[in-house]
Amino acid sequence: MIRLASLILILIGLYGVFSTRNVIKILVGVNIMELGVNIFIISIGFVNGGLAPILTSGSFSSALNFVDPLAQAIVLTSIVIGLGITTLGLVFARKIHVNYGTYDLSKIGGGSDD
Amino acid sequence: MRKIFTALFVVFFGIVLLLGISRTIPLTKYEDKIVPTSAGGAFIEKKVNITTENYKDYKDVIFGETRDAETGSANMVTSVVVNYRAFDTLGEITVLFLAAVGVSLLMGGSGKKKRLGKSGFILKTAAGILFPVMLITGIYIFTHGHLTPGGGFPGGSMIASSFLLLYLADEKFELKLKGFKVAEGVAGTLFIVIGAVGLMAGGYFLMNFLPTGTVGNLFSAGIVPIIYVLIGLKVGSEITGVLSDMMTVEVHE
Amino acid sequence: MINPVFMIAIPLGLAFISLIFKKASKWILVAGVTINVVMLFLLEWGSVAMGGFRIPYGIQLMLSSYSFTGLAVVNIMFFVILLISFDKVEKNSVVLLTALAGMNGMILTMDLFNLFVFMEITAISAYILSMKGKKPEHSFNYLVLGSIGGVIFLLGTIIFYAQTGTLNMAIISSPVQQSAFDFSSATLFIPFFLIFAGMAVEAKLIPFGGWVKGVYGNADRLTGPLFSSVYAAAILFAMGRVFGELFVLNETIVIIVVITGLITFAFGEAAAFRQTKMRRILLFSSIGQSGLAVIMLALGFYFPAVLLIVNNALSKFIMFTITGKLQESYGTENYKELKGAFYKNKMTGVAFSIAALSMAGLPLFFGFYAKLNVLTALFGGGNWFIPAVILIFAIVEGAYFIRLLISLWAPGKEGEYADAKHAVETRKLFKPISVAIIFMLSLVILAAGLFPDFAGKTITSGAKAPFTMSQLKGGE
Amino acid sequence: MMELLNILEWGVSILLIFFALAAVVSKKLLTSIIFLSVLSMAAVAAFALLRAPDVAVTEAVIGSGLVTFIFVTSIRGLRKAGDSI
Repeated sequence: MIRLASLILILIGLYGVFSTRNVIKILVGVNIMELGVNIFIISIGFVNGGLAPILTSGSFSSALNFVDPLAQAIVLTSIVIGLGITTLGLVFARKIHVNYGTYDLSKIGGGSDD
Repeated sequence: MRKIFTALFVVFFGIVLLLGISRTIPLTKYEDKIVPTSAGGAFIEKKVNITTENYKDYKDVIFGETRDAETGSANMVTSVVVNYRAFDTLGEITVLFLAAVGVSLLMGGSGKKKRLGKSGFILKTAAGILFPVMLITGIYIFTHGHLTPGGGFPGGSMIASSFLLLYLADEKFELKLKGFKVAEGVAGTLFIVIGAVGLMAGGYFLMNFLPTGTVGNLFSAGIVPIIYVLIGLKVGSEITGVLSDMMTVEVHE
Repeated sequence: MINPVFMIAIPLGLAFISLIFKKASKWILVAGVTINVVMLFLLEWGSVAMGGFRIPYGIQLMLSSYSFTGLAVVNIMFFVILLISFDKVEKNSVVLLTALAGMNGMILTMDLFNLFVFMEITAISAYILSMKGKKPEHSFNYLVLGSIGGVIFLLGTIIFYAQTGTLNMAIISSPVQQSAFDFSSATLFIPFFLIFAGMAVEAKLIPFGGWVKGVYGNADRLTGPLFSSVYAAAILFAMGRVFGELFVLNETIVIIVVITGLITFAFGEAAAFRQTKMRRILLFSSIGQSGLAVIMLALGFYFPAVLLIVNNALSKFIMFTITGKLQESYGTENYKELKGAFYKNKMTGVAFSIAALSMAGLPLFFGFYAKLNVLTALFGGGNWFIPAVILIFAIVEGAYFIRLLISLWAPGKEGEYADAKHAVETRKLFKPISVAIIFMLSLVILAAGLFPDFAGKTITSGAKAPFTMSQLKGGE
Repeated sequence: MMELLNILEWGVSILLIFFALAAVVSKKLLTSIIFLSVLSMAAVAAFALLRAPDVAVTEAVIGSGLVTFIFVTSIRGLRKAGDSI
């Protein structure tokens, strides 16, 4: 069920990115998308009745059912990459605000001449 | 208008995506057992086959049939992050590094600077108590990354948060960012140096060339805890730098 | 013999070090790029396993003749760009070093998730560099599209992982996996499409590359050549590897890629024809070339694709550099206002002309050889529609480049552009040493066009199809 | 046991979708950011439910802590410039 929800989360994020011209809300949308993908990856690694992939002295006897550690490792990486992108995006947003006095891309008027 | 078009597009894309994915991956239920042919599955199988046989004798748990190349980390996620896919992790800290460099490049423009935030008495007192607690928690998290959940990234972020607290509590507080930059640079360089040493010692970049010790001990798993501590330091100093850059605004009239 | 991982590790390490020695960071940059160029010729070929784990576990890098060509283009062009536009580096030396590491990683890696990480590194460095154009809204646009591309790419990657249990491209497409799982079915193209869409954002294909106009249109003398020759080459080489390893498994995705490429090529060349600003012309031409190269890669014609990428990298470097300088010197990039600009700068003009004529595909130039190979390969494939469309728009491409050249060489009519701002000044554009370097590179294009057999042989060895699983080497 | 897990899964899934929609739809920026933070907390619950303690810890510290802070600083810092948020 969470797997389906995570895919819907990606779609909501996509809607959030393209439905608005406010830079902060666009970044919120991107964050939701990233979160959705992260949950999806974890749900791919999950198995019914799985154990957290950490060896403790108790886990040896029934050890055959760990969840996939690789998926979790990938998500760790992806979370940190998301943090980097969000930070940089917010700095760009701030620069936009300093230059034009607004967060709204539609009020900038294209910026380029066509 | 824009919203309606976007909604239509997203619904269309969503139907295609969900239908397409559901043909190969069930959307509402999970597998009963991990696919043994997968990289993660084979990894577990290998670990478990050995551990179930001799789980009382920790010394034989070297995770796999190879020499000391395998990690001896109790936390399998850490094994994957810091050893099997350490190269990805190198890339990952580079992403964060790049973001930090970008932030300081772009925010460090000319013009008058102003610090954000106002502090009250409660915050000041709380910061005095919380700062050492958070700092030590952060350090604990990344030094025990191969044993317990956590590791370099949350640990480093925790350290950064503790410094953030100091920032919030005291308007005059200024960090010597130069020191953080040096720590960041040294930690990153050491990561690569460890990789190169592995190449010289064992013929493979980022090879686990140290003895892997006993699973569950603090001093085990070879280079894994060393790298995680380096990552913790690097992430901590990077995020501290980013936060302190973000806390200042250019004042423009 | 040097392990290819150092092509990535040395620039990264130097980037970390230059954080400590901030004063020397520019020189560290020069040192790093120089070391990389030297190291390029001492590399150990074959596959390298990270960490020494057996095949399904670790990450593999692969240096084959194909990836070597990619590395050579990226590193040498990076070096040359740095030589000429060193004054434009400003504070970005750390970013440039990491960008170089990221691009080398993209070309070398065999692992889908590792490719994602290196693509993000490369992309983030590009976001930061694009801020040199002082237009944050364009950089923001690029960042958002790029990160959505990354998310989509990751989604596709993970679907492959769920099905095959590995992230290694060669193993995914190995016969064992294919017998266990039938990728060829038309309904199962979703993961292929997601991966393609994610990469297409960086490769500026229509409709995924909405960021290009703003970013390239405001690029300066450093970022313009960097984006259009080095970054473009890196992403195309990485795409070629993914296509060769994975996309051969599914016919539907090949058709989709070819259609996207055709639309991109047609749109790019048609849009370039309508522009008067030089950077716009070049950027739309870049989009078109990218589309053409993607078509060839998707259809499996690696040799012509590599020729196209190399020709594009060399020519676009020369043209973007000179355009950037013209813009700096005259304050305009409208070629109608730059009439006769080359009249006083003959060497620069000759170099620009060689590059433009090569892009236009005139006989005797390298571009002609590339396009000839493209068309023979396609006609040889028995298809008539695709090469016909390509031929038509290749003629359009030739037309606007020649029009541009005529305008830049012919002195303006008496009094027409006599106002001081646009008058052709007497001062030279570049320092003599820069002119010499640019001129040398244009001679390379000329020589490669005059002796296509030699150039062909050098590149043929670099354009063999990708690898099979048996070529992978893991640890013991 | 299995039943409880199922109910929890349903609950977390609905929360995820609800908070995501709220973050996207809400008009005020600050509300949107707060909903993003809460969504991140729901994701932490999802990670914990799916037996990923490492990821849950990381997401809690980075996703719902740092990211929210950076967002809020960004919009708070510029409010003085006279923009309606």
